[in-house]
Amino acid sequence: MSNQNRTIYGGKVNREKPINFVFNGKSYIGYQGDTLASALLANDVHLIGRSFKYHRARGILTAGSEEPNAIVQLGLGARTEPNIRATEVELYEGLEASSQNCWPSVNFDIGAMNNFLSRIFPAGFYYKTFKWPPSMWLFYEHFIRKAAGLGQSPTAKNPDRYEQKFYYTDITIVGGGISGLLAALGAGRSGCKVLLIDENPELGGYLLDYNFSINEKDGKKWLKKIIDELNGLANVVILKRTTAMGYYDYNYLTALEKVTNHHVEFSSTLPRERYWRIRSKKVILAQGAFERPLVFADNDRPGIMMASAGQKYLSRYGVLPGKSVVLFTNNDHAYLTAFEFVEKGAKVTVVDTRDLLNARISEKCKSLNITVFKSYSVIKTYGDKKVNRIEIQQVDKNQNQLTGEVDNIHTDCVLMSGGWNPAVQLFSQSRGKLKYDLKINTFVPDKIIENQKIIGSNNGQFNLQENLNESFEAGIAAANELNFNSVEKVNWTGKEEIEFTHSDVEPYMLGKKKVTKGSKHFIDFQNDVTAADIFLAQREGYISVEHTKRYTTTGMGTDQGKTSNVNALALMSHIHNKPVDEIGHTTFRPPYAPQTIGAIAGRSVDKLFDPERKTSMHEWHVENKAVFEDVGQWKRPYYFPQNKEDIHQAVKRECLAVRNSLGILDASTLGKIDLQGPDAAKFLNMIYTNAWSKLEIGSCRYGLMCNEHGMIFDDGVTSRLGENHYHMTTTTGGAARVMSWLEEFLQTEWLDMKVFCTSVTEQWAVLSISGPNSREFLKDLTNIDLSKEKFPFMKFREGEVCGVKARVFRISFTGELSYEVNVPARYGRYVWEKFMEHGKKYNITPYGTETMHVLRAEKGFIIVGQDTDGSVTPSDMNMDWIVSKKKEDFLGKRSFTRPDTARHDRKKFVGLLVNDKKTILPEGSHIVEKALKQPPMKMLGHVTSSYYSPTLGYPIALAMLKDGFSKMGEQVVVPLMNGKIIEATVTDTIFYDKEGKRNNE
Amino acid sequence: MSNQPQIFSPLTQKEKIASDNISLELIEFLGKINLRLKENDSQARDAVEKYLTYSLPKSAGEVTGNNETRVLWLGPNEYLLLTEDEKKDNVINGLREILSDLFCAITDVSDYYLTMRLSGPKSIEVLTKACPLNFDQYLTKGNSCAQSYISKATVLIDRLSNDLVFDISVRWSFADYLWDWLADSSNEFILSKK
Amino acid sequence: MKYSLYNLVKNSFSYHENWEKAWSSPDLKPEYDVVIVGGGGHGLGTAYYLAKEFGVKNIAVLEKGWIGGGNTGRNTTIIRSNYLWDESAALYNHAVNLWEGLSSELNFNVMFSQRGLFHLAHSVHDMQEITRRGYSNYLNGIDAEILNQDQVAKKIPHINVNGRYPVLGALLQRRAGTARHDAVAWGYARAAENLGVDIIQNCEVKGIDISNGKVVGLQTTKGSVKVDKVGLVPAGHSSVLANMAGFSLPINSVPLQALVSEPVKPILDCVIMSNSVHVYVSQSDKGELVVGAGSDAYNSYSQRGSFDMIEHMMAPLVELFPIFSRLKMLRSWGGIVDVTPDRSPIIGKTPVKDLFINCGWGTGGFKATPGSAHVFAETVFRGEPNDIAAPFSLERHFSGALVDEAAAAAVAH
Amino acid sequence: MFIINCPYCGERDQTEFTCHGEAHIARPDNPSEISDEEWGKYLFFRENPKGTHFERWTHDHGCRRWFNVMRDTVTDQIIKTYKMGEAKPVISNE
Ligand SMILES: Cc1cc2nc3c(=O)[nH]c(=O)nc-3n(C[C@H](O)[C@H](O)[C@H](O)COP(=O)(O)OP(=O)(O)OC[C@H]3O[C@@H](n4cnc5c(N)ncnc54)[C@H](O)[C@@H]3O)c2cc1C
Ligand SMILES: NC(=O)c1ccc[n+]([C@@H]2O[C@H](COP(=O)([O-])OP(=O)(O)OC[C@H]3O[C@@H](n4cnc5c(N)ncnc54)[C@H](O)[C@@H]3O)[C@@H](O)[C@H]2O)c1
Ligand SMILES: Cc1cc2nc3c(=O)[nH]c(=O)nc-3n(C[C@H](O)[C@H](O)[C@H](O)COP(=O)(O)O)c2cc1C
Ligand SMILES: [Zn+2]
Repeated sequence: MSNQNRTIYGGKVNREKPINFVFNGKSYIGYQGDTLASALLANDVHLIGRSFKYHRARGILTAGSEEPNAIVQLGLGARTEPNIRATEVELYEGLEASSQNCWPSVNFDIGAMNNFLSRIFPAGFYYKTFKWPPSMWLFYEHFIRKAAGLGQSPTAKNPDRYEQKFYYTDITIVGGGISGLLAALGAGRSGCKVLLIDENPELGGYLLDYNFSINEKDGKKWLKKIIDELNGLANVVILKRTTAMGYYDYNYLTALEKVTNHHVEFSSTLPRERYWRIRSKKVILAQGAFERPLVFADNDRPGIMMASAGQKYLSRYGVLPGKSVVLFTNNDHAYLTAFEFVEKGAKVTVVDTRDLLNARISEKCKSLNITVFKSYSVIKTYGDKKVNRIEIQQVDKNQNQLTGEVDNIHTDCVLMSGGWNPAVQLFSQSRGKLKYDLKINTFVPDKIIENQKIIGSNNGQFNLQENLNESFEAGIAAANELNFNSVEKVNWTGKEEIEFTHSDVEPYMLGKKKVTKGSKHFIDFQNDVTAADIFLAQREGYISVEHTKRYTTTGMGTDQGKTSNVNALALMSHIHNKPVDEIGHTTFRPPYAPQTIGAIAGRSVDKLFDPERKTSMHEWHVENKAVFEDVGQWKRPYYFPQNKEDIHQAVKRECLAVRNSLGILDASTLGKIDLQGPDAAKFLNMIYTNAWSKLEIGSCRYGLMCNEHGMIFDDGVTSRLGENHYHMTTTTGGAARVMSWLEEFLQTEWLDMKVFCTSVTEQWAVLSISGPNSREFLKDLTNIDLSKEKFPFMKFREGEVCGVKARVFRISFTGELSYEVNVPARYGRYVWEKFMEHGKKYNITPYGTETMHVLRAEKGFIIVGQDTDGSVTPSDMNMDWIVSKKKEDFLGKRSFTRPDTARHDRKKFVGLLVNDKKTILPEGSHIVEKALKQPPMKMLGHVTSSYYSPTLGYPIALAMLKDGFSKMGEQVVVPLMNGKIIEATVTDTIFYDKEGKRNNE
Repeated sequence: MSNQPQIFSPLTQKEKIASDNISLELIEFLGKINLRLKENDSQARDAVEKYLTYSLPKSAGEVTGNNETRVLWLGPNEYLLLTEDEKKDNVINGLREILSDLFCAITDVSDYYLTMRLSGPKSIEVLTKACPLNFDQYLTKGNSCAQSYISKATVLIDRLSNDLVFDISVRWSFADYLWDWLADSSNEFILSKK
Repeated sequence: MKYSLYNLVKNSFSYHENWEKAWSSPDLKPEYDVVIVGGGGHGLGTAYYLAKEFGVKNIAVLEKGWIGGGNTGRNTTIIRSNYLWDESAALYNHAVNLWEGLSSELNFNVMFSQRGLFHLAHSVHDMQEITRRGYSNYLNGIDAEILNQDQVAKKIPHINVNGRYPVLGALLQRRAGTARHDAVAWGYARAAENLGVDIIQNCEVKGIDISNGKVVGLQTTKGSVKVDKVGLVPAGHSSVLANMAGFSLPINSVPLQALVSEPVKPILDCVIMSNSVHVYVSQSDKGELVVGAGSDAYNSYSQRGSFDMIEHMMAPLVELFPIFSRLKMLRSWGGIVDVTPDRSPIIGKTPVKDLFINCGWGTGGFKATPGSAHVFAETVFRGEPNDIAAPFSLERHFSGALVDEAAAAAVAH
Repeated sequence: MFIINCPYCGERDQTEFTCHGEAHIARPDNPSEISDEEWGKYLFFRENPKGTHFERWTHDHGCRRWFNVMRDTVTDQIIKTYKMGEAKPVISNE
């Protein structure tokens, strides 16, 4: 039989549109407008999943986003999603879902053994055991982990798209219940920009499920009119199926919109979800309230649900969750649901913890044949996979005891109502302060932050009439505060048959003995935290709310305690005999509801994860099969393999080409900064360790930068282009840092210094040609006189290269005769191709960063960030020659004389030659004082750079070595992880062309 | 092969997007000159304004100009001057001349940035996917500009007219990324191609 | 009562009604030999070792809120000792050695889970960095394995090694892992109290009394107390306490955030750290992914940071593990971390006699808890740091002898 | 998540900016004459107050200017932003 629990009429599902879906492998039919939960209930499926720890049978507790129990594994394959609340899933054709945390099935779950052993698994049991032997913990842990964890992660890549959006508005209203709607109307009529957010597919909130009247007419019709008007206002944006997730400082809200989650077809262009980042001048919170469960033994069985949920299933979905129903309440308002159930054909019994009952309600109960047990409490329930019987007993309030006979009631559905808790999560995230309200026994907003309002039941106000006035006026007031027009006030008279006025949290019904003696009064349903656990935590000294939370895990489930927190606090208050305000509450943290990680990642996935910065020759490199290296965000050719060369073969070929004829490197990624102004030289004098005053126009000079701590932080060549004009180059990775360093001093320290810095990194494509044939080669392509006399080493010239205006720097990082040709980026590829074409006769060879590294190492040139690591001074690098002794001051200078920095036995930069002339030392391997069989060994330094040198035919290495300068020629040992010990000789750092003849050619 | 130097950029080969809701196209190279003057240096400012024949932007987001040049506010002492590519050198030389004795910086940044044009009714929707600017407050009308970021690229956005036409300048090396990002983000809105 | 499986079963017959308090909350006495300010793992541990190893009798730990409520209770629980410099390696490895016996020693299961930690390398530079560190670890006697891409792919199911920043390799420390953060505070508290230490919660130190350059007393929200020696272990508030004693510190207090996903069945059985893609993640025993990354750059004492920091961990997480895209973030939170210029802690003497400080652990002090507490206890007891603690003096900021773990990871090319 | 009022560009999202720590720490004029201790204090030691803090920010994705911010480190509320070179505002005790 299908839809056996569906009422004959009623509800707002579209009975014309049946929808097929599958739960735990079995097919069912629901209707358009159903949620998965309502459709399951309609089909008499109550057992939805198993709880976290004891694997107890769990059903559907609520009908909204606060659901702790009915969480399922939704979808299949790459689209599967764990821990989805069935109460929120809109049914679509073909939906597949299954129970989680159970094996082999939800009906027969081996893990349910835990329930029988639960006695030895109280809160925090794992702290007390599994300690011995220590080495076994990983073994025990394996099983603990398997038992925990709820649903399953997908194991394939997510095929869906997620979009994001920044949004600015005057007023954001969270919650589209009556309060939010009226606030939106008030603000909307004034003309200001309003954003209204509600998590449901339909606006109206709580009142969609209950009967009420406005001006003595059917309230639902009036509600529809309000919504229609809002829909018609161009300045009001309404987001449905959107949950406000985080509320941060400066009225910053984040929200997650379900865009196609409820669609049958997956869309390739539309996102599944859209993540909103919202800034608003005012925020109005109108999130409503959650109904609070009652605490009694075995209150977790399927078939036991919140009264308001029962109401919703019945009135909105036309589903009658039970035919023989018990309502267990501590307040008047829940009687509405009892009446509704009777009307739809159920037999209802009420168990009310109070002894006095409003006469009107009494009478109506009588007329509807509802038996009411006053001053009674449900004390236990029975039923394997669904509740079938309850025990009730009289409550003696004064004695705080249960008394008298235990009665039994047979039932198939228990509705409970313990009062209402305002949804204060977002309010609290925003730094709003809460206070405990003794009338409704829950936390309500106290101090609000600037530019915020909180209204309706969210503010602890449950009276419809009050809310009609206050909410509309709150909207108007917010708009007024933003200087929008005044709007005329309206008087509506609103009435619910029974209003919610007050309730108690009633821990006495627990009867202390009952709680502790083995029965399970659940506080936190998902995490299986019972009242006994709370008692235990107090007994053991975990008395702070925060300790109780962490020791018992109450409120730490996927629902973050939306249903459980207040009961836990009330119980603690009862145990310590202290007001709840003194007990306090735990911290509410974002997100309000679990929020998809992929949506927060947005489009920053796959290719768009991070920019690939590309030079103007990049495409050429790709076409010519370069292997790339990531240097920061840049893509740089690492080497250019030909045929089937591996990196070593390619690098060898590239190196030799440079040394013997001609190589070309794309050096465009180097940072470039243009400095102009009369104080430029003075500025450089402060920034670099060496002196700049005497650099001639047209000349280049290498410079070293230290931070104020005296450590090398960047290097590069700076050239003087004109009287007050310099061109600085930096390392690729250091470009942004150097620019910011220069600006920092210009903008914060030396405000009077007349220098402007402009980054021109990308303005110039840089083609570095290097090798003995480079002059010959370039000669034909430029109008610049390249003769040795006219254009010597470390000079700069302007002219045309391949018909393009170019800046040519005669500097060298390879030690060969070398020119760095800078052309505007747009011509980079053109000139490069011309070079390749014209260079054929010199066998021009494009080379990558690896070859560059080898060539410079042969010359002993440092690479900042590889040979240095932020803890070495120029002196450590044997670069005293570049540190001015004359300059009074420059950045870093003062630090050189501190005792540790001036120490003589610091690690120093040296060369290493392996004695066997064969082994390439791993970069990062260490020199030790003495090689031992086993670590530990005392280290003296490490290898910073190490290569096979094709030019020399043997390996070379650079290293930092303690007191290295006084160890020239000495033998050192480098033990490898594989047990080998490499012997090497300490040398100076220049391995090739020590006199520097070649680049001076 | 012609001897005329050819120009090329990462955007040269991108397929342009033209649809009812959104368009994305490459803007050919423009002359772009970065001009720096000390904040309160009225002498230098006067000289430039005289040379340009109009006043420099005075506050954030302002764009001034005439038929020949267009000046965008980049900072209290920084402007971006746009010209036709061919006229760029003239302008640079002209500025150098009139500012020769004054403290300033004039830098050719024509290739530092690449520019792409995003337009169409959904252009703000596309931009605000990852640009934190408040478009109710900034770039509300033609001849205004703002710097910010789009996803992971720092950008300069120039609103050319009261219509939804935005020229987005980005550092050359980020252009490929930004184009792909904009194209990918436009996807949602491309219902029919023009 | 001893914690054991036997006692757990035995107590189950009496419905667990007979367990004693793990620690009580005594009144503040007028006078103590040693007061430790700060009831985090480091502070409680210090008190424990002072009592246990140095026989100090009259000790109090003063905690302004609830013990373990500072960074001890809000960190991503990564424990490792594979630091670069010898000084750090010695300190953190001392800690790992103690971690290994801690559950037994404290008779409290702190769930130290040596599930192995992978530092991913995404570039040639990263490879150089992990090799250097790996070698330095190896030679310091700390376990280290340098893996290539294939090995990483094989050892870590579901990892995406071919992303925008491909995983080229990893440094693996098998002895590294995680522990149950809260249990560390509670375990130390319980063990310390068994040795007679007074643990006093909701007791904030508001002033430090100094006479002739020596600390003599403390002003607290529970009254004043006379002291012989004081150890400050107030992570997140180090400067505040130093300022009370009239000196300042080389510290900025900045927000560091973390988050957990919803729990899922076991899917990731090791700890992953990536400095380049910038995220770290492990899966807790409960099943949540515990995720962290960088700190905000501004100072704040509000135990919350900017949400964009959280956003910036999510894309990297999805980049490394595309399968996690559909999982949900359950909760995010922040702590206040005290960051020093060289990212190494400060342990030792202060300008005030008999006032000692242990702070500046920044984003990474949980792993050090037992080691730090142990060496600090000795420092307080002897009045001088021992060999392990000595390099971490305040003085290094004047001499220049930084232990610069931050610089070592710097990237430039 | 602050909204920062850049003294030049106006109110912008925090993510366009970077914080660079405590403001108003002048570099000593005479580094060579001061002691290691004084130099160390300049380099590393900070007030790090719980309460009003003066700090430097840059508008990286905007005008690229450095400026100062006066902010409460407990409430995270920005009290004032002001240009470099302007005097340090006085902390009022309200
Ligand atoms: C999000 C996050 C992630 C982290 N991840 C890791 C990680 O993965 N691995 C790792 O090793 N480390 C990590 N850390 C760092 C680590 O948490 C800390 O370094 C470590 O926990 C510090 O321990 P503690 O005992 O010194 O400090 P805390 O636990 O912070 O204890 C200090 C205590 O001092 C108290 N106090 C302060 N002022 C006073 C006063 N005036 N009077 C009395 N009491 C006072 C505080 O209330 C607090 O309880 C992380 C930190 C954070 C915030
Ligand atoms: N549950 C109750 O609120 C409740 C209880 C008793 C009586 N009443 C009556 O209803 C009236 C109150 O209506 P109301 O407007 O205050 O509350 P409401 O419950 O009708 O509306 C709140 C709406 O906000 C949505 N919401 C909550 N958090 C959200 C988030 N983070 N993101 C997006 N949407 C979110 C909810 O789903 C709901 O639709 C009262 O006047 C009273 O007569 C309500
Ligand atoms: C390792 C670790 C795991 C955590 N797991 C959970 C969890 O499963 N559920 C949860 O709600 N919070 C979890 N938390 C977060 C805590 O609830 C809390 O946010 C954190 O301890 C910071 O405290 P505060 O948010 O109360 O300030 C976890 C925290 C840590 C450090
Ligand atoms: Zn600005």
